[in-house]
Amino acid sequence: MSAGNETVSAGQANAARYFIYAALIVLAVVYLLPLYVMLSTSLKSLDEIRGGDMLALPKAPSISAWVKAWGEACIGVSCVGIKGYFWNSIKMVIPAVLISTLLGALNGYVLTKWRFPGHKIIFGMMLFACFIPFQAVLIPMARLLGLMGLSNSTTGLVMVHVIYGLGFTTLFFRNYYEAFPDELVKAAMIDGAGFFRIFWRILLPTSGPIIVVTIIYQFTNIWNDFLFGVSFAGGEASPMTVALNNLVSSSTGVKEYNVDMAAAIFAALPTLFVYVVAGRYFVRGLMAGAVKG
Amino acid sequence: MNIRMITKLAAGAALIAMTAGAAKAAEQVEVLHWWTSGGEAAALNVLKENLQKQGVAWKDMPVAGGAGSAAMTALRARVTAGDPPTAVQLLGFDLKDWAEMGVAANLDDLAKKEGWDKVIPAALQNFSKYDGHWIAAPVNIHSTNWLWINKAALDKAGGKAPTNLDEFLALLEAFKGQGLTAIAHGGVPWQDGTMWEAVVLSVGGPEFYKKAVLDLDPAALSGDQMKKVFDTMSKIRTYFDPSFSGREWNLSTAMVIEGKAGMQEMGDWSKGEWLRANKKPGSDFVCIRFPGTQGSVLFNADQFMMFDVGGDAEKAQLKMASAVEDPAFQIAFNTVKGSVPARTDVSNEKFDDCGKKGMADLAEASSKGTLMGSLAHGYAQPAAIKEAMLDVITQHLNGQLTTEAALKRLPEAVKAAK
Amino acid sequence: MTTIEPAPVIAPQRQSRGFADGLRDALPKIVLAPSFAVILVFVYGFILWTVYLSFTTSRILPVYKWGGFDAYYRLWGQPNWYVAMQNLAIFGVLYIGICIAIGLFLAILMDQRIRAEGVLRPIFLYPMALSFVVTGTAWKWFLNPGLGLEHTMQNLGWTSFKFDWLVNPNMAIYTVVIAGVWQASGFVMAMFLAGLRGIDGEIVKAAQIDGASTVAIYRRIIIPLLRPVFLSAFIVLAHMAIKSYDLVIALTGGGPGNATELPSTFMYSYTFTRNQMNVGSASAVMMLMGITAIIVPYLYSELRERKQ
Amino acid sequence: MSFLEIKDIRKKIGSNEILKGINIELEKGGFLVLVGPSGCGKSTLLNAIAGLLPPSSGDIVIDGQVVTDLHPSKRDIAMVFQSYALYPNMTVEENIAFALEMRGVEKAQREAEVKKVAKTLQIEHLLKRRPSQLSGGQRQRVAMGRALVRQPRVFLFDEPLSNLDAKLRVEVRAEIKALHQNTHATIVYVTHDQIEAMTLATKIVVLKEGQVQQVGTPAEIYNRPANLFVADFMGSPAMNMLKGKVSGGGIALFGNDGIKVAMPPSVTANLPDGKEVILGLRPEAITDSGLVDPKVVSVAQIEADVTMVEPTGSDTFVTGRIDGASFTARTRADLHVAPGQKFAFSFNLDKAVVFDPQTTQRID
Repeated sequence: MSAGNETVSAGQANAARYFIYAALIVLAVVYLLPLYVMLSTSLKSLDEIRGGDMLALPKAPSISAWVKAWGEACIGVSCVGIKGYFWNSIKMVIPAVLISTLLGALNGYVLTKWRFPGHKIIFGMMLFACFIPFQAVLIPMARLLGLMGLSNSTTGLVMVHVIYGLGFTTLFFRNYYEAFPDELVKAAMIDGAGFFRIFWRILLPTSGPIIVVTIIYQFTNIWNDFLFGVSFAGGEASPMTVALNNLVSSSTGVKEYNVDMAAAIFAALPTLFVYVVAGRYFVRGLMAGAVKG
Repeated sequence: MNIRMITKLAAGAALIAMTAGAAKAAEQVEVLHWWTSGGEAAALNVLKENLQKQGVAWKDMPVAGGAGSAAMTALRARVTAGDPPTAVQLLGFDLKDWAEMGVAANLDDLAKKEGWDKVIPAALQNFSKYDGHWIAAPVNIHSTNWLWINKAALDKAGGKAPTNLDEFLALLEAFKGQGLTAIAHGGVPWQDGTMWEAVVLSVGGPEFYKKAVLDLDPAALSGDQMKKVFDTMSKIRTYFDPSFSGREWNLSTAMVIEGKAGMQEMGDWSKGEWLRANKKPGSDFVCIRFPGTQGSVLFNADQFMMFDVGGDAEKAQLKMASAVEDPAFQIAFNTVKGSVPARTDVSNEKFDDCGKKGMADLAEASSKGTLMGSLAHGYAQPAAIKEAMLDVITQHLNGQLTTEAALKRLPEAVKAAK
Repeated sequence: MTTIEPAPVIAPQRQSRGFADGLRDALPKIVLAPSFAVILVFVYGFILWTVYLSFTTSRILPVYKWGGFDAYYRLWGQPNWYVAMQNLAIFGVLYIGICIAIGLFLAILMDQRIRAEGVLRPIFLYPMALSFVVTGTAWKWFLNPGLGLEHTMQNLGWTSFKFDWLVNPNMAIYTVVIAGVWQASGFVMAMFLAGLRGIDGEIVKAAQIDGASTVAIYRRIIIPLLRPVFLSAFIVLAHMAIKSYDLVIALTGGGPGNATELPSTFMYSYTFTRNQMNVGSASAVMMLMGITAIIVPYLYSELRERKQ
Repeated sequence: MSFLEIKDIRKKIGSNEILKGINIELEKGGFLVLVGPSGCGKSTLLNAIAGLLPPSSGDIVIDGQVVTDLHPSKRDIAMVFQSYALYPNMTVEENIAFALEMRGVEKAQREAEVKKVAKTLQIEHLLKRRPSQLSGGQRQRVAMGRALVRQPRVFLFDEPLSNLDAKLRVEVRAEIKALHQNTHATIVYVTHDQIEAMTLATKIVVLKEGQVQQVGTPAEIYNRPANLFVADFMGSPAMNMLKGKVSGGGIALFGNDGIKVAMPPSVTANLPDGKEVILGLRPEAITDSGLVDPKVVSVAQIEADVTMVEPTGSDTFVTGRIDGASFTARTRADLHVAPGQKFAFSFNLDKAVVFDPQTTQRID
């Protein structure tokens, strides 16, 4: 809804609008500052960074830091930039997001349309899983991954992300399907569709908004994860965040801030892209159920 | 995107993920370390190439951040999983702690063959051996009680390097008079600790350091000498610039290099920054032991602890251990890193003046028994006690604790962490 | 959970009629079972394991030697732990409060038929997309008195401008709040925006006809209607506050001194760098108890409500 | 033999018994309407027939086959839902063809069947649209098409007209009626609207609180309601319920000193004098004298105060009052009467039914 202003005089209304726009623009600038600092720093030379003002525009913008971050910077003993780790992250994030989303959708489907005694307790327990601090599970997780032969592998990492994403994805889909008319499921049953057919043909195709929310949420979390990445997939299989950390927080040596910033922006690009492109659907998807909590 | 396509993608992606893991080469070493920056990584690359010449592949597992704290998390995960890396960069008491868990390899045969017992300082052997058996190959020896002074600023202040605390404080005042940040410092617990231990050594000498820091004598930890240490720290604190908190050490070094600050108390790794800025020891900067600590060395050595990997991997592991102790590598690595070789039988001709001084100091301290482990870097106390002491030191330096409270808190914290 | 189960949408048949029918009836449970089993093991199993570990003498790695309540005595004997708890209280209250206030304010502004909504929305949302591994450095610069805002303002001629919270032990926790709010308030805005868009326009029209001013409409009608969103936002923010780790590490590393230590950083450092795994586990148990105290009543009321 | 038999169906949810032993039979080609107020269990019963909600006990028999334990898809039934339950992600064509597709019908044949049904329902031009692009009436037709295309043994309708506006409701109602007459399909239809029940059914079942109140043809239900509940529920405006006492072959209405009306002997023959009864009289049986059928035997002329006049166009409903008791009369539209006047009403007592106020049952 939108508040109208029929009761307010035109002059007052205009003043209010100016205030709204002014407030929004000021806040937008504040929100953008860190990104601006990263971007402008990545385009500056090291000398300019050391001597100059953080907020000043680059005097002679250069993308050399970007080139270096992508293909030349040293992460450990190999100096091939972060591009390889970028693909590592992609390889990890895509299966992890898709699998956890699909499982969440199925769980939500069962928990709303095929209820059985105790479904609430099960849902409650799955929801509580969202809140476990990840630092507390590292060691036992490592042990189990070792027993399964998945230690230090992308597969293991994917599994970890799927497990700890399940609570959230189940929550999202359950709330969404709660509002989905039961009659449609009944109709499909009478039409002769079984459990999976109803899911594939009726529910999933109408789950667009919540799929978008879930994918954005999962993608962001998994892409940005550092703790699991550093613990369960070291070395060449490292995800982007681990490589970025290796680059920016090396304990000794000259700090190439422009390269660090460029690498950081590379690391942020996919999630930024997802938010900018899908932001509209995000709000819509939240409307469609997730907000109900 | 239709649903079938998503399923196919998911299946495909899962498949890729499956195949992406595993696949170990015949002879390889997997090395967990936090030397990720240019200079260090280049130094390590020498080792990698040496091993490759012997047909041993190098699987790199760098984990930077927090002076190895992220690396320690990764290590725990790997060891818990029953899949430890071949070799791990470790410091001080962490070596003992890990060896205690029964996960260390035994390097005795190699050490005997190559005579490590004779060439590696005894104080260091304490950490490279567990229960009388070699478990680690030391790479280098850093020492932490150094002071790095900008030569131009020093000349302006009279040109004489300080040799005791009073001269040091006078020099601070002089630098302040020049409009400089008198001493560049980064407010991070380990840096605070590095300065603190140098002050302890300076105030009380090696005996006091041993008593207070190594033996944790409660009387020493709260006595008059310790009061002087904390008072001195408070005094030095007044010469910091306002934005010291959380600053990386190399940024502080840069301040000294650029002449914005007068000096820096830091380990010998900071020399690398000077060299990379094309500055010469003696003409552009002065390296001295922290005033009042000449003759003693607080050391911090990087070691590759070898984990019990068993079977074929062991052969590659021994090759690596041997390559680490190769004098040529020791020279190549340490000239870049700023440290001195872990072996005492290495020629010093490739080293610069500061390096030569470091090697001489080390030999002297080693023979006099004043080569002692650095607290801030885990060579004096196990992690729990070290961190507990750093808590007190850093809180005091940041004004959260008064000197009196710090003196009371220090022995308590030590006791609680034991 | 004591109330009656509602009528299931589609309940299993009365009796099983052969394998195929039986399989079909059990299918939903079979589909749910792996997820639930995984949660049982990897969440609840691990919680039990952590609880057990807190009663052992574990230091560098888990050992299973009984240590009684030693770890808890150590934990509650740590000044650091009190600092961490106090900081969490300050951080939690401010972070949740300010995020909700700014999020609601932004959402209300954005809901006034703003022309550039498509541009503004991602600007407010994007911080949520970025990890502090990425933005930490920028924030550190920005807040650093020698490099950031203070420096810039002084360069611009406002020489008396002072903003040294980052390095001031008494104020550093507030810089963590600032960065945290920056990250999460856009997300809260999105939640409120969704809530606002879901409100029946007729209610607002009715209020206008009743002569309510815009402010009154928001204060008396719309904001009360958003109650469920407040609750959701509170839960999301509370769990982020308790889990906040990257934020502190990237910004202050827990310093200056230990001025910005939080339970999450405390737990991590005791478990992984201070080799006191039992104390770390004990702190994890405390955190879990705190989370339980917040979440379980919420879950309970939420799930009960739907029963009608 | 009956085509559809509902045998002693009970349904308990928790401690709450929703259906308390329902027995109904329906012949092939019959149109059964389940009617009753909300919460009477009619939808639960329909769901039980569909197999969507298994009964706690009892059996459902279709064409001699016990289907109680069969999956809904195997009962060969089709259902039209109140909300139509059209799959929002499919076009009209796909919606109608979905059940055939699930049953493995060839694509070509599917298309032919869909065309045929679309033609019958005159929705051929809508086949490529999605449900969200249709009006309420169009959706309703599609929902029926989806049921029709299957040619099932039994059609189930769950309040299919309740989401339509008044005019459309009448139209679609007529279409359903025509459809039934043309196809001779067996239909079970749930509604709370008694007009739908009257117009459509060959057999009406009135339900209340999980129990059958009366089963019968629309005429039986309307003219000879089994009890006060049925009498009150069926018909609009509702049947007038006038308290009275048996008195010498007639009934004294409107209190002790009220008016005594003569009744057909069949009605009061077996009742003792002084017995309290309730006299049920439909509004159309109370009218102005000009409208009384000359063949009627028992007529009473009663003067009453007019309290309200409601013209509907075709008729005018007049509310009269005597001694505190009100009744509604259905009179000619051109009758000139205004509130406050006195008016002489003709009570057609041939149409009267008598109920026992204690048992609420009709007295024959």
